[in-house]
Amino acid sequence: MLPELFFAYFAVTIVLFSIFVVTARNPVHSVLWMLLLFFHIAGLYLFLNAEFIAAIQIIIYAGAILVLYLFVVFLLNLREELKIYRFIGGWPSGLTFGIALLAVIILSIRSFIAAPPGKYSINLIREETHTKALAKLLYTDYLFPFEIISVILLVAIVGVIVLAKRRLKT
Amino acid sequence: MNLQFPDLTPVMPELFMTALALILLCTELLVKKKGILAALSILGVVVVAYTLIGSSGTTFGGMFVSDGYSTFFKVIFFVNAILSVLISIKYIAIERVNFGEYYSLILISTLGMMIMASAADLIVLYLGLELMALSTYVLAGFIRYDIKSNEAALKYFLLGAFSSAFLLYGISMIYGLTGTTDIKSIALYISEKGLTENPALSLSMILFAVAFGFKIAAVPFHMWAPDAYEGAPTSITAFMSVGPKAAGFAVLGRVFMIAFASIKLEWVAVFIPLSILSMAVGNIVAIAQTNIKRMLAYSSIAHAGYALLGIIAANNEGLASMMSYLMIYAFMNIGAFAVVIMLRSEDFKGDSISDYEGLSRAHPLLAALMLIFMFSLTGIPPTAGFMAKLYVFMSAINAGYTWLVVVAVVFAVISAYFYLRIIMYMYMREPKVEVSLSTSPSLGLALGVTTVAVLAIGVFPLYLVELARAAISGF
Amino acid sequence: MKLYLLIPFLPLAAFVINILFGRTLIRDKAHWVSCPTIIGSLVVSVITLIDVINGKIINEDLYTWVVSEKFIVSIGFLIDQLTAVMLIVVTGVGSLIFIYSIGYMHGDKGYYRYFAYLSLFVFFMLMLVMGNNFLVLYLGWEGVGLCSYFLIGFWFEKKSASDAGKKAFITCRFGDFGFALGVILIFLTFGTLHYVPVFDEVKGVAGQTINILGWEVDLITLIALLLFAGAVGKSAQIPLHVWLPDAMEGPTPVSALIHAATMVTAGVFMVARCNPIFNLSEVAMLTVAVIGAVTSLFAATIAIFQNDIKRIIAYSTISHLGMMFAACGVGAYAAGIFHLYTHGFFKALLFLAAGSVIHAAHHNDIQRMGGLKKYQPITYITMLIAALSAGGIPGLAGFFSKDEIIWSTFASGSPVGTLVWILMIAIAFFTPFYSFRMIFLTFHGKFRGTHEEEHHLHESPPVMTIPLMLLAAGALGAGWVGIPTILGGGAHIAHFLEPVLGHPELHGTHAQEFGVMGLSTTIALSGIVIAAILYLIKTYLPLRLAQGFSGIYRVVFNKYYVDELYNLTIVKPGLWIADSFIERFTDAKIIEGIVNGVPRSIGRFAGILRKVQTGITQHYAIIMAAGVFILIVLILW
Amino acid sequence: MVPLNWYMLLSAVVFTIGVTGFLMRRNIIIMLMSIELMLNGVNINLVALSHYLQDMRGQILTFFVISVAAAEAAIGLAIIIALFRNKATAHVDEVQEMKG
Amino acid sequence: MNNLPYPILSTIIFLPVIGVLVLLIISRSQETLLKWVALIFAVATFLLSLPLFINFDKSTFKMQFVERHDWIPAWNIKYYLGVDGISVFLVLLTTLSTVLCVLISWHAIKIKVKEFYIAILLTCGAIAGVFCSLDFILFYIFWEAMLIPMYLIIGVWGGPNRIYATIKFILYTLVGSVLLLVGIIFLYLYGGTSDILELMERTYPYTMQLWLFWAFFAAFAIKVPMFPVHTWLPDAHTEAPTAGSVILAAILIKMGAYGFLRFSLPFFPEATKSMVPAMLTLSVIAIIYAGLVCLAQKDLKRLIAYSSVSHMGFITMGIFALNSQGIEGGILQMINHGVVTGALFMCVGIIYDRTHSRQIADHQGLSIPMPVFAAFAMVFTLAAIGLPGTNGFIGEFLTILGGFTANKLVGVLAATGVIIGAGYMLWLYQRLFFMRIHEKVVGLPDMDLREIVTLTPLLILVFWIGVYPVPFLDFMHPSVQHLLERVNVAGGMQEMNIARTLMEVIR
Repeated sequence: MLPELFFAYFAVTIVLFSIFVVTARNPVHSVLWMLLLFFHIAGLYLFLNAEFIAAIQIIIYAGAILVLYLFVVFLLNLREELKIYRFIGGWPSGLTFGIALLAVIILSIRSFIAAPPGKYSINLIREETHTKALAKLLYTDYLFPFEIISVILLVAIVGVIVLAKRRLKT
Repeated sequence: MNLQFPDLTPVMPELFMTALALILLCTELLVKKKGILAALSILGVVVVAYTLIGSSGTTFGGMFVSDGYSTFFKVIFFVNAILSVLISIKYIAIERVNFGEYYSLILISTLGMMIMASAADLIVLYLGLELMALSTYVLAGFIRYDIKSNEAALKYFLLGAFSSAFLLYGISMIYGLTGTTDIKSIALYISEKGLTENPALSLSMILFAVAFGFKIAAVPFHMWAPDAYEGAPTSITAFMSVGPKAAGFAVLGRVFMIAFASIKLEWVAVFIPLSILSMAVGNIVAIAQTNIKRMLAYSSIAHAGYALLGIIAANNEGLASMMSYLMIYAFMNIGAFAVVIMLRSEDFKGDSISDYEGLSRAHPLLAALMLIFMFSLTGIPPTAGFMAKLYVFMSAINAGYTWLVVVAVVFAVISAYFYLRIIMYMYMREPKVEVSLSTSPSLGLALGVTTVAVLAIGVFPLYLVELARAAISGF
Repeated sequence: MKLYLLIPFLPLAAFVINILFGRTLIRDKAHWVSCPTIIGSLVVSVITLIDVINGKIINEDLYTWVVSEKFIVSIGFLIDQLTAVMLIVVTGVGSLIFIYSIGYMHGDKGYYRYFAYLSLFVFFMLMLVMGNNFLVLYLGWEGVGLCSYFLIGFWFEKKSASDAGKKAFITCRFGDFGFALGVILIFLTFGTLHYVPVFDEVKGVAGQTINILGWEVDLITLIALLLFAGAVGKSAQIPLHVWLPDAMEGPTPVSALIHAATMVTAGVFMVARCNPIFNLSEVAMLTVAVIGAVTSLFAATIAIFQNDIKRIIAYSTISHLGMMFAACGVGAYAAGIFHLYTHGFFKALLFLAAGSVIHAAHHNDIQRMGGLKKYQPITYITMLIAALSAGGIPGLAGFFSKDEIIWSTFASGSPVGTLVWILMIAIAFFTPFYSFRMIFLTFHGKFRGTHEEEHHLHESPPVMTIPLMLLAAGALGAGWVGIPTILGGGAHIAHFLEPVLGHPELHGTHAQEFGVMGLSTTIALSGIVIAAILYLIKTYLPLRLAQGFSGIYRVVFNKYYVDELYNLTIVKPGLWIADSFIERFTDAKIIEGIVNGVPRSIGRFAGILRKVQTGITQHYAIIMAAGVFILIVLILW
Repeated sequence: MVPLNWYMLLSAVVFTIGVTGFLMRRNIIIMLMSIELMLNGVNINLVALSHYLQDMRGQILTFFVISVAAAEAAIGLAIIIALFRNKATAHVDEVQEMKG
Repeated sequence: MNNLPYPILSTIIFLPVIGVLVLLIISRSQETLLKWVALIFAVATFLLSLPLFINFDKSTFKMQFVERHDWIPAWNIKYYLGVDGISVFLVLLTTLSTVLCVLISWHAIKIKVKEFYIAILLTCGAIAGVFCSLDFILFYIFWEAMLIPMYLIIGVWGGPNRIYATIKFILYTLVGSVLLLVGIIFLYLYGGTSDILELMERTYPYTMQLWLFWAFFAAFAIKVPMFPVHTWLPDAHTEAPTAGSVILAAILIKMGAYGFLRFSLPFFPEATKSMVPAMLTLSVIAIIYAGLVCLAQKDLKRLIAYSSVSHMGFITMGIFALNSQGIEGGILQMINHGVVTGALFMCVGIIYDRTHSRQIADHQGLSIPMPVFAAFAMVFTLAAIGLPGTNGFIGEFLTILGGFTANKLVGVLAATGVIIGAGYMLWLYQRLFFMRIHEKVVGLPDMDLREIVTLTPLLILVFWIGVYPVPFLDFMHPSVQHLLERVNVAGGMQEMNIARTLMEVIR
């Protein structure tokens, strides 16, 4: 019963925070709701025996990405923001399709059949520790994607420099 | 614990490409003349292309596969990269964004495409796609003082991220269903466990279709394309109207033909409306355009619809026709963009259709080339565009979709209206403004290559056809 | 040596030479090319005639013209008795008219052109009569029509002339339409178009029917009627007679040759030529007889009130052609051909004489003439002979042929024959009446034109008067070859033509024959007398009569309003349909409406569709999401 | 034990909230955050599946997704800044130079 | 097989293309040189094509002067050329027209001279290709490739409303040809080859025949053009430069009729038979309808364009009469129409060069200043109304004969077209050449030597075919017989099949 209760707590808060994120008038508030949301998601990951993921969820998402957002939000003109309407024209149709999408997704995952369990049982992971198990995989089987990620990050660096550089050279 | 060093032969081109991009990033700091960077990148791509030879095989535990299929697409990507670089050199100088990163980003984006084409695992696929997409976002916004370029990048980025989220959701779904992300294993699992009726599988398939449909700019996931194409630097428009589209088709072919092989009927039913809508919207809305880049964007949407016919045929011949189509499209489309770029000079935008009025009077050769490209895009022989269409129509009819081909040809007629309008402006109107061309040897080279290719493939398509068939034979 | 080939090809050569070099080299010496050639043709024709009299019938193919599977047609010639007679008429009358033209057309700027056309006409006319199959006949048929078109519109700068030419051609085309269909039907029935096999087999198909639009129609009747349609057009019978009076816009020698002596008689010739076909169909014969007789009377009545000298003769021609058809219609083909032959002389003479008058007076209106006999004695006498001959005064050529016809109709014994006979008798009155009205108004009394006009009056040069005199001789004596047996003659021509045309069954006694002859002569004489009373003695009467019967007068004077009727029912509606309905409505509105409307609506649709692209990213995303939703719904449900 | 479906439901809800947010909000930054929400929805799904399938792949993918999300966020924000320099707005419906 | 020392058909097709390459390297300022080079290549092509006429074996229906090479082996598509009695004259007509088009444009074209001659040569080469191709895909490539230069010819050098006309022309024809493409691909996939002769030997299911018949019909009917898809032609003709009109009239629209003969009939005999009533009806409507429209025209070229529609009605009627006379008449009429209407357009061009007006009302009494020209025009006018002795008669008579044999009403109605034809043509001639001289035409120079040289070959053909058509008809007999056998035999088999199925049903 306890796990269910835990889950219920997390689920409810996650959904609520998500809604707050997308509805908050003030972007700063949105970011802050987001922060809370990420913590809760990280909690959920812990609950699912994914300590490492939970950790990077907090470190990268909450620590890095959200801070970046916050910076940018402050960069922009907030006072103006608070005066105007937060939704675009025609938002009801957006809402409709969002809900409709939710409905069809739920309807189609009702009959979801999960694949049979693999070798990484909870015990195995506990034995090896989660981080190590993940790291081993990353550096062996998933070496190639891991390398790609490095290039992606490089692109991000180069791209940000190109786009956000202040002075024009020529 | 098994720490065997992976076999790097199949992945050699990608490695070289990465190295090339990095070298370019470094040399940018050293050399003043940006032309050298361009030359270097072209040479580098040629070298990379050379490493393609003998690179076949599977590696990284089956995550990466280099086969005929991927090789063919990589050739398209290289063609795309080289031609894009060729048409860029003068152009980015005119636009005053002559930075070395430009070439590196093109190469990295090409790298992303190559990874996509070779991806045998959904994770690799996703990462390749993101690699390609992120660099293209940056490239689209490369003229950062230009609001249009910003806007193009913004829209492309927002919608691109939106669509890749759908892709991820699809991947997660199929992962849950099959417990694997390996494309071949997915196929095996689905057919073994009889998952074909499961709606979750269909959902996942649709989400894939959405994400790939976005990359190939198929209606209704095309909405980004006109704005992004119009706003992006013209050379990048050329680049991204071919490269990401081809890459999208590459993964489309691989994922759907292999992973979703057992629910062919369903995904064909998805792509038929996409194809029809793409042809319809692309061709019809293009009529109403006044900006040539935007017109070509809609044309690109329509061409995605035609190439989709090859996918809809859902057999090897169909894939081969789709591949030939993309190869030909690469030539003719970049050729057309090369002409567009030539009209751009320091103080003249040259991207409005009315700028082409009377072009044949002052610049007969350029007009003649544009004429060839326009007829090729329409699909009138003896240009390559006809052979491209012929091949996809043939495969579609062979697969029993005659009615669909009838629809396609009707839209081809509609397309003639706006392509020929360009020719009409060039040849049948009197010039209103003095157009001075910004010629350069590289641009000339690009035009020469594309023209020769368009005509040669139009008259002798056999090599391309045989190549495509050979490429697909081991699929 | 096929000598007879020279007959048509000499004139053709003249045409080619004149048309190629006429403008630059020959100019006003064109007659030196044309006249010798036609005289040459005449000579050869005479030789041929002698051969034919001696029993040498020619039926030869020159070369194969058209081949398509079973449809094999040659250019070939058939020269038999009928052809021989026609050859003499064509080349004989033709020669005289050619010579006459030298004087008449002297100084015209289209002199070479005139002779070229005339030669071409003779060529086609000869092809028409000499052909041994229907297609060659058709070739000549259309060819003479063409030359008629050229020559009517010779003075093309005059709108009325070019209009008349066009009218002639197109009106004839209506007839040719039927003729062509007839020819096609003949081919489909007999598998050939050559006369001999067709006429040999024609009995075999008697009684066969053919399904036309669900009606079973007698095949032979249909063929005969279709062929006759062509004859109606070419020979200006009701209802296609309207072109001939207008054709008088052409030079007068042309009217003499084409619209009197030769071309217009082609219809009669054709009917006579096809007598084996016509004989087998009572309906067709009846039609021919009735149309001929009615036309004859109809035209004669119109002729009475005309004031244009050439139009009078033109209506007279129509009337005489009608008589010929009436003769054919009762089976008396020989009589018809005989009349054709004599008519060729006297009618050509009438025209040429009229031409001589016009040459002097420079206009056609007899009301503005009068008293010309003292200026133009030769013309007067020759024309008088012609009129007497036409009027059927005993002893002259016209009398014998006309009498032959009247007798044949009377003696045919059928109700139709009797009806036709009654009409013929009426015509026997009208013909001399209008002829002499014309002569009296022209030559007698006082000159009614201006003084200056009077000053110009003179007799024509010898080059014109000599042909007149020669023709007058013909009008006098040409008929003597056909003096009927009861008058002690041999009826040579009828016997001569019998192998081709057969012999009509006549039921009548000699007494009856004399009676009929006497009746018609009396009536003819009375016609002359009444004309003399009205136009010589009591010259105020005609005007009073016209006022008294103004209704009838107006109708007849206006040629029964046939032209107006056609204009109103065919030409105007045709043009209206073409212009207002088809061109402006069907083509421009319906078809073009669709053709332009579809692209336009696509364009409009494009304009609407592009509005979907609002430029707002969320809207794009909404459409994407909608797409996802719809796809899922589509696939899963 | 919490059933897998619950997680999937939660994931679907978070994902679609992200979608809805993306579809409705004018502010570009919040749109970006909506995308992050979508990715997080997917991540929940992946981690849960990974747990239930006893397979590490899901978590590895999650790891990559987070990395990519970081890169994406960086580039996205850079684009916003570039845009902001040319046109001082963060509202997507004011960025419509091109349409039609 | 080809027993000439050179591949004659390839030469005919590609010598103009070589000419184009030569033209490309000549500077555009040397206009005279450009013209002469174009003329030399056109004449050379024509002369080299003459052996087709001389060396043709008239005793066989088989393809002659055959050239066959692999082209796209992957698709089993060959470069396969050959002519038979149906196509040989069309090829010759094409090469002749090329020469005449170059000549007639000598002074008329003043802008973009180089491009013009390039376009002319390309068009003619491509059209020759259409008539020679024995491979479906090759055929289609030529069929479409011709559009590119033609689009320019009308659009660049045409009259004031040329853009509308040229776009209409190309879209109209494209609509038809894309359906043809679908049909071709379908046939190709069904038969596994694109070899026309090989495909011709097969029999196809009836339903398939029907579908394909209509697909092919779309392309051919528009090209012909048959009612009611004829409206592009008047516009295209009216706006095109003289040479363009000549190409359109003389050869381009023959492609449609040729397509019917070469493909629709032998490939889909049963469908053809069942569609004969419809086809004949459309043909007759075209004859009368277009004839009537001619009566309402005020524009010279437009009138002749509509007369073209009317005449093409005779051709399609002949073809779908499905008998020897009809088809041979149709083929002959194709040549005749090419000669006559081509010549008439040249005549219009000669007038237009002098007065720069196409309005009928602007010209009157032309025969006074231009007597020689009037004579030439007269001959062509007469040929157009089918006067015996001219070529028009033979063709029209044979087609009407064929039509009448097939269906009496059709024959009768078609024959009325002859009356209407005489009406509008003579009226036109009257309005142009007769009556009081219009001030605009006073003192116009008569035809010069070049113009006479241009028209004389056509004049000769008018009389040659009119007086002695047998040499021409002889070319066609075996091929037409073979074609008819194919149509009829196949029809028999169809009946047998129906009978068999009926038997099975009963059983």
